[in-house]
Amino acid sequence: SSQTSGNSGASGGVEKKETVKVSLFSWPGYGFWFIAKEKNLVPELDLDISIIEDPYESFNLMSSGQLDATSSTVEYGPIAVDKDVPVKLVSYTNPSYGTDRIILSPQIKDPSELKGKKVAVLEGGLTQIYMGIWLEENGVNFKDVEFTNVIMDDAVAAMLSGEVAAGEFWEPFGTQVLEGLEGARAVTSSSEDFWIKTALLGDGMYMSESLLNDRPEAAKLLMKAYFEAVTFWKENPEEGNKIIAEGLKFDVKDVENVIGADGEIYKGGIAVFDLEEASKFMGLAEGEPPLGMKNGQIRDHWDLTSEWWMKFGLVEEKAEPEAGIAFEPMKSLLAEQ
Amino acid sequence: MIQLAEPRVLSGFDIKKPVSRQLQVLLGLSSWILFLVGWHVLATSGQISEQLFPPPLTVFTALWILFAEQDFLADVLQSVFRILISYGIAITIALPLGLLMGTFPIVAAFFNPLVSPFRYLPAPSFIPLLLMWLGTGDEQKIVLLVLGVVWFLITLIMDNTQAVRMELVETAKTLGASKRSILGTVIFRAALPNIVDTLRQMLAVSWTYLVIAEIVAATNGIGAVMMRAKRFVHVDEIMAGILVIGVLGLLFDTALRLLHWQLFPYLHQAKN
Amino acid sequence: MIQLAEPRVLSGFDIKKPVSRQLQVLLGLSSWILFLVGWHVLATSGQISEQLFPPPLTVFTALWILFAEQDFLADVLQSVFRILISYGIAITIALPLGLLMGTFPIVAAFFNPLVSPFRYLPAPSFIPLLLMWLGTGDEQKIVLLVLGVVWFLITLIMDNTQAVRMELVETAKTLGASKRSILGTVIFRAALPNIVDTLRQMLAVSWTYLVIAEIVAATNGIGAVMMRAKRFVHVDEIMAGILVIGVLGLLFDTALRLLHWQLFPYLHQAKN
Amino acid sequence: MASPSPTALQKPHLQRTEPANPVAEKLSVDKACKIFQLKGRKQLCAVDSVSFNVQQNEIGILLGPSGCGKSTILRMVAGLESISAGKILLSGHPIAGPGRDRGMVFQSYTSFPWLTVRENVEYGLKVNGIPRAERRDIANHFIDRVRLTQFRDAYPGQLSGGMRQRVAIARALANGPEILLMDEPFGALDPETRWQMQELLLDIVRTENMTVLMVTHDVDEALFLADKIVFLSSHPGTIREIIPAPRQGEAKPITKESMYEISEYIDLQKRIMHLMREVAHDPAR
Amino acid sequence: MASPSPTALQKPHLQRTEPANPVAEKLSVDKACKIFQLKGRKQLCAVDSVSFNVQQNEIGILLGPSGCGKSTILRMVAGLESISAGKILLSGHPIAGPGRDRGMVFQSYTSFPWLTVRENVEYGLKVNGIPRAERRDIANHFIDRVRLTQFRDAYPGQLSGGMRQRVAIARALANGPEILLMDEPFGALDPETRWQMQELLLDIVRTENMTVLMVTHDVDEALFLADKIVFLSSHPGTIREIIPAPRQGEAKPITKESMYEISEYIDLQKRIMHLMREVAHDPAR
Ligand SMILES: Nc1ncnc2c1ncn2[C@@H]1O[C@H](COP(=O)(O)OP(=O)(O)OP(=O)(O)O)[C@@H](O)[C@H]1O
Ligand SMILES: Nc1ncnc2c1ncn2[C@@H]1O[C@H](COP(=O)(O)OP(=O)(O)OP(=O)(O)O)[C@@H](O)[C@H]1O
Ligand SMILES: [Mg+2]
Ligand SMILES: [Mg+2]
Repeated sequence: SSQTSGNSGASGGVEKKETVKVSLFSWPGYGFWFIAKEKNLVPELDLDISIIEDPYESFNLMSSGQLDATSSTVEYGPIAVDKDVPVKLVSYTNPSYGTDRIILSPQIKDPSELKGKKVAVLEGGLTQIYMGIWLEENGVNFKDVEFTNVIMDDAVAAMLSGEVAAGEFWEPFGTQVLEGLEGARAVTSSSEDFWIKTALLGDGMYMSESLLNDRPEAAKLLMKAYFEAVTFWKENPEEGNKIIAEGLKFDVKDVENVIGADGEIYKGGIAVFDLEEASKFMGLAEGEPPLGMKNGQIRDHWDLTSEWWMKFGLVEEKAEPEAGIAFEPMKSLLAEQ
Repeated sequence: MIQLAEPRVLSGFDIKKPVSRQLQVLLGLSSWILFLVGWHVLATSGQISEQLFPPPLTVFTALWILFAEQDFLADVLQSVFRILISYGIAITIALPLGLLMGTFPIVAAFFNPLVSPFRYLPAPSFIPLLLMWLGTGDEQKIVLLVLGVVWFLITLIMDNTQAVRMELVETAKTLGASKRSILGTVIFRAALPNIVDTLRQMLAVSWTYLVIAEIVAATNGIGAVMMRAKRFVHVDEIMAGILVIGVLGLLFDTALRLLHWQLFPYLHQAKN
Repeated sequence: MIQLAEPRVLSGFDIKKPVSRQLQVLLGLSSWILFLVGWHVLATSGQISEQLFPPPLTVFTALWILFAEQDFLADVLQSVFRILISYGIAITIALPLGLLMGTFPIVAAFFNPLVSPFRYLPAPSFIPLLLMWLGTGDEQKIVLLVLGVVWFLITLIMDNTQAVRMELVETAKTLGASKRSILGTVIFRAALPNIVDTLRQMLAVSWTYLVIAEIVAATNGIGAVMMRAKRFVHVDEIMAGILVIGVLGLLFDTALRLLHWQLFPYLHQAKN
Repeated sequence: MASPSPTALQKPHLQRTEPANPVAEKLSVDKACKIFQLKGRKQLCAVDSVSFNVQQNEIGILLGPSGCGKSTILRMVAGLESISAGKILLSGHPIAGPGRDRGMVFQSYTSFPWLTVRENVEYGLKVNGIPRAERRDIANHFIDRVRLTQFRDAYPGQLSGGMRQRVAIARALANGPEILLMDEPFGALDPETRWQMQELLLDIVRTENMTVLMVTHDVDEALFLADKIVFLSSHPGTIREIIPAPRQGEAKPITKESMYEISEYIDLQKRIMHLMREVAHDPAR
Repeated sequence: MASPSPTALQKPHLQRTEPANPVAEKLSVDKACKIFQLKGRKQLCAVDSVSFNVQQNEIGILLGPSGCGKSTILRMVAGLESISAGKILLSGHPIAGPGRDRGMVFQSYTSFPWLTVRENVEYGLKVNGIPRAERRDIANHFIDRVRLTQFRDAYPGQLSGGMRQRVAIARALANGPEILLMDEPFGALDPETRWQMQELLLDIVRTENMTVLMVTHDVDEALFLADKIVFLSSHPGTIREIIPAPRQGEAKPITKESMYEISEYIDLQKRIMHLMREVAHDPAR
């Protein structure tokens, strides 16, 4: 393996870049990797980006050494610990601020009618917890509905076919369902206070243990690349959105629907954290993160998701956050600043 | 009086020289043993992680646990059920159509330009459409399995029917049989052994589509179990699933071969 | 002197009665027209949402836009490249092995017990394994495509080789040809036309696996485009993709048929 | 496909009614022509104005070089091929499609492999609605006649070539045809079997009072079986000569060896061989 | 598979060297037996202690009922089948596998369909390393001999059955064998073609000084071609009688018709037909 980490700024000659393999599923919130690559924000790294729609596929590839990092929703840490998957969460990257909605099919007038019906969720995904909590809040035990395990692509199809009665969708898929299925309606959104407070709905960055342990310098640089891209985007939102749209082969409009057009926190979409905000959420810097979240809230988040995974039977016993979260890359990145 | 002497020592590598039953069994066994040993050695060499490439014993153990503890049998039966239903539907469509197309060139001239290119439409690419049209339930999976084989079945049954010797038809004509009667008592009967063979061979295609059908939104079935195993990198269980499908495929193949013997004793009798 | 009179009016529905060229074209066209009209009527009837089941014209428009504006050609070429490379690899493995197995029963006795059941292993279920072993690049896709056909190719090429008439081999023997020379100048040459036919037929199987191969972690290729279209419920683009694969399949089929004519003129010449 | 002529269907099995307008000939082929439409609007005149007839209880033989239209003539009589011009009458009635009044035996084995010998012989009776018991009796009779009694329940695949042709003959006869049409029925058999079959056929034809029109390539066979040899030449198929056999009916030799004791047969053999040389148009074949 | 015997390879093409130990017989079959191993440890004695010989320039014919082992004997001589007991000598040398000193013509068409007539005839010469120019000359010679000059560049698929067998004969002869082995070479041809082929063969064999061992079923053919008829009976295959032909060598009739002018042939025909009746063991066939 070619480990030539860290000798950035070397003069003149052609540099040997270190390859890091990153994946994401096609969603604008993860598109910052394309900016980092396009703008060569960390010249020491050669980013090899692939789009893999099923996050579990990515976690598998990370454990088999075919992939180093991935962006995904932020609930996988406890599962990785419990199932012995060598993947760790390294940062919370953004909360959802309206992009995630629960949508009911036209026939369903009241949540209680969902009993015995099929509901589309990704098993072991954030949507399952979202749906579970929402159901409980509306007086329906999650055990009374039938979860159908689909990834987001198939969830749209399943909803349109009229075969499932409800599902959780993020943009632009939520809009597609609402447009494609007359009479369907969104009953809750992640921008509601209830959800923002928990910070449950959000995304994160995961790295494989082999990257973390064997190439710590590359891990740090990779995180740097991501947050540099966020910075670039905040300064050049129009260009940044264009790069993301091209990378994902999305419409720019669809990108703007998720991350906004001005580089600011976008209600109805997500609140993209820069390094400073993320480090506060992770409890590695002083001060409070935005939207009324509290410093170090990642630990509460860990507890909440662990609890629900135990309810769903996906996790047998609760682990400590340190078992599933690697703070080192962010720490060393902060130390460098 | 007769001396038994083979003057030439024949090398085993003689063109078309038949191999004795014993040697055949021996070679077959040794190839399997070599394969399993090679697999084991490679898997336990430490080159590749055992989690990613488990040795055969681990796979067999996983298989055992699946059956013993995880009610895998129910999934297997569910998959078999889907295969049987879908294949039954495919036959119901393909048999009459193929027979008529093979018998009456005018029918073939109408349907063949449509059916023949349909063989090239990749069934898996219908998954998204089927999901949208039929949802995530059994219908979607069964229709996919039907789509995967039915065009091939129609074309092949047509071929089988066309291959019926004209003399048999003409004989029946001169014996005073009507067109309808010839279709049933001669053409169908004459093509049947080859049709059953076709059905046997195409069943293998159905099995390969099973996994694709059960990957999406599957809650049960062999494919679903394999997908679940995949989520948590249980390569041993994935391999166990592959193994089960392979064995089932072979079992069905053997069953249809036996059926062939049963249905067509006249093809398997020695001259006297 | 000779009167041309057909005393019996023959119904079109006569067993094996050949159909004239014109009628054949006419029927073929009308079946397609009926199909397209039926599709259009169903799609525009308002029963099903046009987004979920677009009429043919919408699909053709989507196809046009894909090519004109979204550089679909590059994806198509990428897919064709994957098919050709993988098929080339599959042939490189299957041809020598199949030939040897068909020629020397002792070789078949060794390999067949292994190869024959492998046909039943569903290639799609290898996707997770291949992803883990080979990553998300082209290797994984190409190996999947190879796995999808190679076992069938080996078995079928073996069958083709076994079907070579023993008399041809024996003739060559009595003419003093060596075993190696017989393998090359007689067995291979005699089996070749059927082998090319086998290759043509199995290429269709490769095309059906293409979509599966390109579903996962694909950034380009027809399958990847269809997966993207699925995400945005662009059923018209999915159908356009299916259409393109169908047409490509037919084109390759035709190309291989022409190659057959080119390579084996002696099979296509009339008696004089 | 036309159904059997009404006469054929109405008549009780095996009892021959005399033809509507009694004529001397059982079969009369009158200036029959056959023109095949080939690809590209071309035409091939395979049979050109052929006339001959076969009397009741007679064995007529069509002999001639390959491609002279023997099979085509037979197929026109069987109703399997339309008649382009001229007419063919059976017992005075024109031919309209295949029917059970004309039984046919092909050179290739046409016994249905999925039926036993008995079922094969019963086939024609069954599709014509003869009741089970009656058809069993008739089938048994003809199976006995072709000496396959012990193979009644065997499948054709278990039988030798000669035995299969005997099944085909029994099947054709069981159906009670007015004439038996045979297209090189023994062409695929080896000589010993062939002789036996010829002798068997002669015997059956005599005792069952059958009329036969048979195609053959084999001079010996023609000599031995024929009451009348219709010799054709080719391109297009026309009649070269119609040769009556030296002895007919009961006077014919009943074994092949005894035929060669009779000098007229040896003379006729030479004559036919000369004829065949003459009509063999293509010296490079 | 054994390579051709050294003698066969060394000798210059078409020039026959005399055998190492000069013997009267070109081919001598001495108490040859063939036992086939059947399934389930059973054995079948197909040929039992058969002895006969064929002289230089002689045409020996193996005649007998189906299954009497004719093909098996021929295949043992060709080296395609091992000899279970006894011995077979060609020019005094024992047979060891197939070789170019024995050319073989099968009943089924064995011309390679992917090669033109000329390439077919050159095949044996090519695999034996004869240079291009020489092999072209030799091939042309034999193509002319079998009268296929104008079809040199045609593929076998375009030829009639008779022409294909002529290709097979030319190919066997071009290789310069010491003996030509033929297994019912004309069995699939129609009678006219068959006669022409027989006459052609007789002519070629005479002018090329060829020795022939041929299997046939056809009494006529045997009579016409044979210098010596080896008559076999079956189960197991043993020699029933070895019959010299009435006339041999140059004295033989050269057309089939002329043969029937000679009364000895007609007598012999009757005798062989009687023999065939006798050995036809199975009356139910
Ligand atoms: N269905 C057909 N279409 C076109 N031509 C045909 C057809 N059937 C026969 N012919 C042609 O008609 C001619 C006579 O054929 P037919 O089969 O009657 O000859 P035959 O005397 O039976 O020959 P053989 O002795 O070889 O059986 C031949 O030239 C043949 O090619
Ligand atoms: N490879 C074989 N294995 C077993 N038995 C065989 C084999 N070849 C021939 N026989 C048997 O040996 C006997 C003689 O066969 P052979 O083919 O030599 O007869 P034949 O005289 O050529 O017959 P035909 O005239 O039918 O060609 C037959 O009983 C046959 O079944
Ligand atoms: Mg004919
Ligand atoms: Mg033989």
